Amino acid sequence: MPVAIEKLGRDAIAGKGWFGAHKWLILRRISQLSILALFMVGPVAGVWILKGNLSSSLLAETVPMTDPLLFLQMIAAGHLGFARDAIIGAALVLAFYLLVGGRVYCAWVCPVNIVADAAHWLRRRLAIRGSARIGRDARFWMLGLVLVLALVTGTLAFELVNPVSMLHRGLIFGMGFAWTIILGVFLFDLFVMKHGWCGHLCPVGAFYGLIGAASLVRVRADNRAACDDCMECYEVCPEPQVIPPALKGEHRRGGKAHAAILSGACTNCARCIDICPHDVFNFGLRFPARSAGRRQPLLQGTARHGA
Amino acid sequence: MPAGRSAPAKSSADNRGGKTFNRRRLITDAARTACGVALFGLAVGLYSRQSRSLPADAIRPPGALREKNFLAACTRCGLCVRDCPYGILKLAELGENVATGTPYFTARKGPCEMCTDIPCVPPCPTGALDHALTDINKARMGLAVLIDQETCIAFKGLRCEVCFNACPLLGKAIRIDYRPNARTGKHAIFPPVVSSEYCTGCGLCERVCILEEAAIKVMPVRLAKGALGRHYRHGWEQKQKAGGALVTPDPEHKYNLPEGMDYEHAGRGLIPRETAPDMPFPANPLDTLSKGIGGAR
Amino acid sequence: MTIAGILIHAYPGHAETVRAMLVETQGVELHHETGDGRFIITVEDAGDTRCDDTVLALQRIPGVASASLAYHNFEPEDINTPAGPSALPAHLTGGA
Amino acid sequence: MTYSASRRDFLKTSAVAATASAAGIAVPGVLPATAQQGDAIRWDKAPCRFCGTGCSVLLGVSNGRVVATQGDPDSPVNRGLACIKGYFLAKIMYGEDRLTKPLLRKKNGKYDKNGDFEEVSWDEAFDVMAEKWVAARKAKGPKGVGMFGSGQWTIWEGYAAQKLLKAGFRSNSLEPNARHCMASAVGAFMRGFGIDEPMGCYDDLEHADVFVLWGANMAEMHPILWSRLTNTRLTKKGSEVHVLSTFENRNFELADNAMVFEPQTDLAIANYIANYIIQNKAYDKDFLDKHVNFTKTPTDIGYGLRASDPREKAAKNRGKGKLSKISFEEYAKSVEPYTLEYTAKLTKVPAAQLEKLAKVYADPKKKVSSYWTMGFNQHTRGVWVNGLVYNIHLLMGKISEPGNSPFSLTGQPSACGTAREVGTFTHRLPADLVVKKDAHCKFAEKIWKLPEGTVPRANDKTLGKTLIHAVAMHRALNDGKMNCFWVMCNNNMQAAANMNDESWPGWRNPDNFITVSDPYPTISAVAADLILPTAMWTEKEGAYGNAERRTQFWRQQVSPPGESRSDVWQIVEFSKRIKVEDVWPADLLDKTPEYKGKTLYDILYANGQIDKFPYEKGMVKDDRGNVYENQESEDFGFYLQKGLYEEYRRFQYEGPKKGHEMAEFDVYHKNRGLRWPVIDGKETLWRFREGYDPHVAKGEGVKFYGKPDGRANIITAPYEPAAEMPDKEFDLWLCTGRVLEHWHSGSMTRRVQELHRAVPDAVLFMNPKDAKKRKLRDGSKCKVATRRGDLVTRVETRGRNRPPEGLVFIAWFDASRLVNKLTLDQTDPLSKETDYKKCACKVSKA
Repeated sequence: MPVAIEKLGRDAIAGKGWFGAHKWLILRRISQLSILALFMVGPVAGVWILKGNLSSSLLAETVPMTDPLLFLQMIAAGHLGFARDAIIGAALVLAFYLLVGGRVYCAWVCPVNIVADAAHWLRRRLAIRGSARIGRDARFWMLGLVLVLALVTGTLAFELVNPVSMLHRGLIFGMGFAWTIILGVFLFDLFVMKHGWCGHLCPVGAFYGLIGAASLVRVRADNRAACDDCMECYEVCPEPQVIPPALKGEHRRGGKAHAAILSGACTNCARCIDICPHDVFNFGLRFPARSAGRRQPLLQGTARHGA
Repeated sequence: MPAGRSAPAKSSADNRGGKTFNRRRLITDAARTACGVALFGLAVGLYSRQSRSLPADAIRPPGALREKNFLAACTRCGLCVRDCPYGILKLAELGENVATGTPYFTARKGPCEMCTDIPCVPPCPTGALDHALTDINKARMGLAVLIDQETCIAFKGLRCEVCFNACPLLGKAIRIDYRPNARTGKHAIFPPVVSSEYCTGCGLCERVCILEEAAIKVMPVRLAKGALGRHYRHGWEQKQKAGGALVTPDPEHKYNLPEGMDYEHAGRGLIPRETAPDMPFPANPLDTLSKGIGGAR
Repeated sequence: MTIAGILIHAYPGHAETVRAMLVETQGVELHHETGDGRFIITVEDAGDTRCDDTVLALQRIPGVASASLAYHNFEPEDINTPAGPSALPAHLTGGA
Repeated sequence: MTYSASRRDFLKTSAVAATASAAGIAVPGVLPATAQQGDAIRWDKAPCRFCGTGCSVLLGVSNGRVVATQGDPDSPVNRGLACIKGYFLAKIMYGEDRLTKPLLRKKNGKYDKNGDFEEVSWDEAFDVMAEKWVAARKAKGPKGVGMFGSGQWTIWEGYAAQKLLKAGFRSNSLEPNARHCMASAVGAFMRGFGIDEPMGCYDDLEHADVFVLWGANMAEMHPILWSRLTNTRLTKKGSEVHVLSTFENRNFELADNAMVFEPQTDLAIANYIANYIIQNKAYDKDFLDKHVNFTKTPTDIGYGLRASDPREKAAKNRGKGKLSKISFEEYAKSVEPYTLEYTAKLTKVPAAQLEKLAKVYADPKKKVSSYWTMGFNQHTRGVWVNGLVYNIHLLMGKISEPGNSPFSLTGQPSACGTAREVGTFTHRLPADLVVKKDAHCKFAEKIWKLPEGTVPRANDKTLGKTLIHAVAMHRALNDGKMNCFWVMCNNNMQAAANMNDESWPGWRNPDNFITVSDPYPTISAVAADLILPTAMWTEKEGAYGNAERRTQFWRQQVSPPGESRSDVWQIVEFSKRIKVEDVWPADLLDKTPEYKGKTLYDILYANGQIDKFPYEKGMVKDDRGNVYENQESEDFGFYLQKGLYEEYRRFQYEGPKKGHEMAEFDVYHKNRGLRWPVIDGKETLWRFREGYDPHVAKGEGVKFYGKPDGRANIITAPYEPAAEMPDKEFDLWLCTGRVLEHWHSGSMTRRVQELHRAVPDAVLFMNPKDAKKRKLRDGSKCKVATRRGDLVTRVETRGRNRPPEGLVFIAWFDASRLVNKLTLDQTDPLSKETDYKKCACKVSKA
């Protein structure tokens, strides 16, 4: 029986106050919107901090950045003679997400996440049940498909329909009919499948998930001793399957008390940190704690970080 | 793994017991996902084939690779759009029949102003706009063709030449092919003629064409250009290019000619020598004297 | 606005009376008269009498042998729209 | 004429025609009108509104609006062709911002110099203006008021204005903008031949073997003539084109011998050619002995600047032009210094090319036609340099015969027809008469039925010096000596040189009242105090005279929008508000007591001669049954245009100067123009030549009857440097001019969307090396500055004009880049024509 909608988060708010219970959510939204704003302030006000869009961009006219997945698709499509900027750009972005956490892209940067969250929020509001039965691994199939498509067609075929780059580019350069695809994702997430796009289909998420598996900054359940099984973290987490190994670590893996969520699927969205009234979760590094039980709040109030 | 609904304790028991059941479920799930994804892939693949055919009036920025390679290289980032000082580039939006997100311009509304420092090529991160292009006059975005010679008023003898005057490679990419105007008998015709050797396809001519519908349009080179068979060359062009006859010309020719005729081998052929205007009197005075006064009465 | 072009044949000798009648019939305008008693007139709507009624009335003028209709034009009343589809460019066919 | 009326008429005529054809009856005068059943467009002829070429076009009118034009296939000038401006003639009258009501600067209901424009009635406009004009005439004398007319006026507009000023206000302050365009040419014609306007015609384009362009950009400025020249070059064996210019332009494409020379050194080139002819004894001895006098003109005559300018003080013979006779030997000695080496070094033109040019002139067998326009006329030695080319043609006797023709091309459509022939200059009266000569003034007073002494003499006993030329007018306004100025059919604020120091302060001087008559809100209108909405081109009946003495008439095709009225209507209507007592002294009035209490209208226009021809609605017809309007004649009750023209014509037949005769009024409506002198219906193609010119008796061969002794003057004149040459700080020559796509200040052509798109703004044509030296490249923003002003524009290094190093060129059509803030108000001291072609400027990154 899922946690009743109105009960969700009440304890956390009671415990930490409304703001305390939504701190990371607010930080994430600020991050997503401010990255978009940085891109928009160029054409609108002529102040060029970030030029281009999420596919490729130029930070302060000097630092190039390129989406590594696109980079791979280009190689698959047979375009090998690319310029210096693309190589540096892809390497930089890769290093960043290896450091900060692969699917941080999904939670802290990607505009479609806002759409998906809104759909999820509405779905929960309207208490829509039922969800199509597709395994979460479908996104890895999609990732494979994207690369195969590039290979077969010799072009970045997926970019023609990729809602992630299309929404961001649409907001900055002009939407055209792209809103239809975004609406499709929204309705898909709302009616057809819970966490449909981000959770099951998005190849970009899958790609960053692969990077995330080895990334440094993780959500840790250091204070898991205080967990009272209220199940609220499961309810809010878009990838609930990642929680048990960390929260219930002692009973598994031969009892090695490993408190960090290591799965790549975790988007470091910190909903669990927000919702947990007992502050079981916190940000930290992926390495096992030197001594169990001691909280190692690291990056407690991390400032928001760029794409 | 069912959506995270069940309590952790219960799930572990369930886990161990249903292993065989789980694996079969796993395979069917994987198979269903695979064919769903494959179907989706097929749709996107077909769509991408269709979108590779760039419409004729959409022109890629200078230095763009061939369309197929361009679509492989362009990350749709819009950096070239940002750096165009005249703001003529635009990223294709879904619904326009150009590959979504890729930069293009249309000659009639916003042609390329042929900046000599080509500001739009260097920022391209992936080389979709070839960084080797440093001289804008070497760009080959397309080829202007004066398609409708019937409507173009210059071909009728009117003094227009607006496209010629607007061409940045004036006199080279567009020349005026002066011809006498047979209809009026005392005017000339000033038709503009495009040379594919120089035309960069910037579209400035198409924008300024004063007709309701432009008579000169920038076409993709593959539509506009024919190709001379490799087995044949135009003799006079080769001679000019080589700076002299490829095969040594004949020594001086001599001809049997009647009186008062000359023959120009390499020129006008037979030329009647300029006879003096028929004077009433022969040059030699004695001839006149000897004739006497004839039969005058 | 309806305009009709009518050819009137008058009986020989009646040309004079027919012309007099024609001239003061409302909506009728005499344009040309031939020697042999033939008249070319145009008939328009005049006040309440419609063009068609006037044409019928003409038949009944004494001395009129025949009144044959040669031209009839009728179009909607709002006459300030320029006539006919104009193939001219839009900005040339602005208001009056 | 409302829509419905024309629609109903059309239907009615269709009805009648259909009935008639049904009955097999022919109804006169109806058939053709209905012939064009589908198209319902009425076609009629008119000369093009723009350049001096004078192409004829057919105008299509439907429902009271010009909807289409076509080149007139039956016109010998253009045979159905047109240039890009002619192609858009149907659109120039329909700019959205057409002025439709008089506008007066007012503040709380009263005229105020710094008030905002408010719509007023014609009555209020003219009342305020009349009061100002009468006051200014009384206070400041003849130079207190002034009118600035145009070479785009119709013939009768010029004539009406001349009568208003010279007879009415007794003031010679009447100047046309042709002062900026053709004054030097007129000066040279009068000094050389004693009679104005070219002796050849356009047929020389077909007869000549060699064409020489002296700084004329014919390819763009006289497009259809260039088309005819090109055809001869392409089809006639041995034909050559020599082009002299201060920068490479469109004519170079066809040039066999293209020469770029240093500005002002054209004087040296012409003298060198004369010298070459004399050294090689190629001159036509017999022609010189019989038909030519040799003269010289005072030198070092200054640059027409203000007297206070050091260059004027340094001039020994400032403004002097009196010719004095010399012998052939003295003439030969005067051109001797201009050897090939000296000329090549001075002009920077390779010697071989100069010699090739000289050879062509010196070859008696080759027929040579020389063409020039503003390059020669807008020149501080314009009269001299015009004369130097006449010298060459006279030396060789290559003049007044098919193919041999020194041809001064005219810029404006009626600089000849109106400004020069009617004489709307300060020093002129119609048919080459001058106010300097008392006999000429007496003759005018006779024709105009005025008491003796009305027309102010140049050096008037009672009024003193009355002559004031265009540049001096702006100076007089600036100094407050002239207080009323009426600008008609031109945009002089944008066209006059040195706007910052002279034009703008002059017009905005608080004691001055400036009236501008224009169809569009131009820069001049912005600077005015009263704007009168004016009818354009075929919104009035008109007549133009083109460069080959061809006078062309047109009928009024459409009615002017709103309350706008034609120039001639405005002049005649304004004259109704001036009582003769306000402008004539009592003693003059006593000589003609019957004029007492009358207005200028009664004396000047309703004088029994101009109102002689009755007018009733519908009388203006063509031979195809189409009826035309005549707004002016309807308003004034008599055929105004015909009256004005026929009175003006009497000057040609009864006046002391022969050679300008024209045909009757109605003749010109029936044909595409006649080239005067027209004696008993026959045109004159080449003047002064027996057989071609009726004024040359049998056996005389050639007679330059403009001069009393029938001999033309060869006038020797040396090279003299320009007024403002480049120096260390202002290191570039600045040359200004026009482009094919735009006319003058662009007030018409920039309102045609396609022409604006073709050439949106005036760019600075510059040599790429000069640009690189100043860290500029094609397309970068730059600032052009002179000692008088500056403006910002874009650099163009790969356009149609390719200047040499050291010279830049910019067109002046762009109202947002007022080029005449840069130019120097230097003039030819003899012709008083401004030199826009050379001053010193600097260019830097903006």
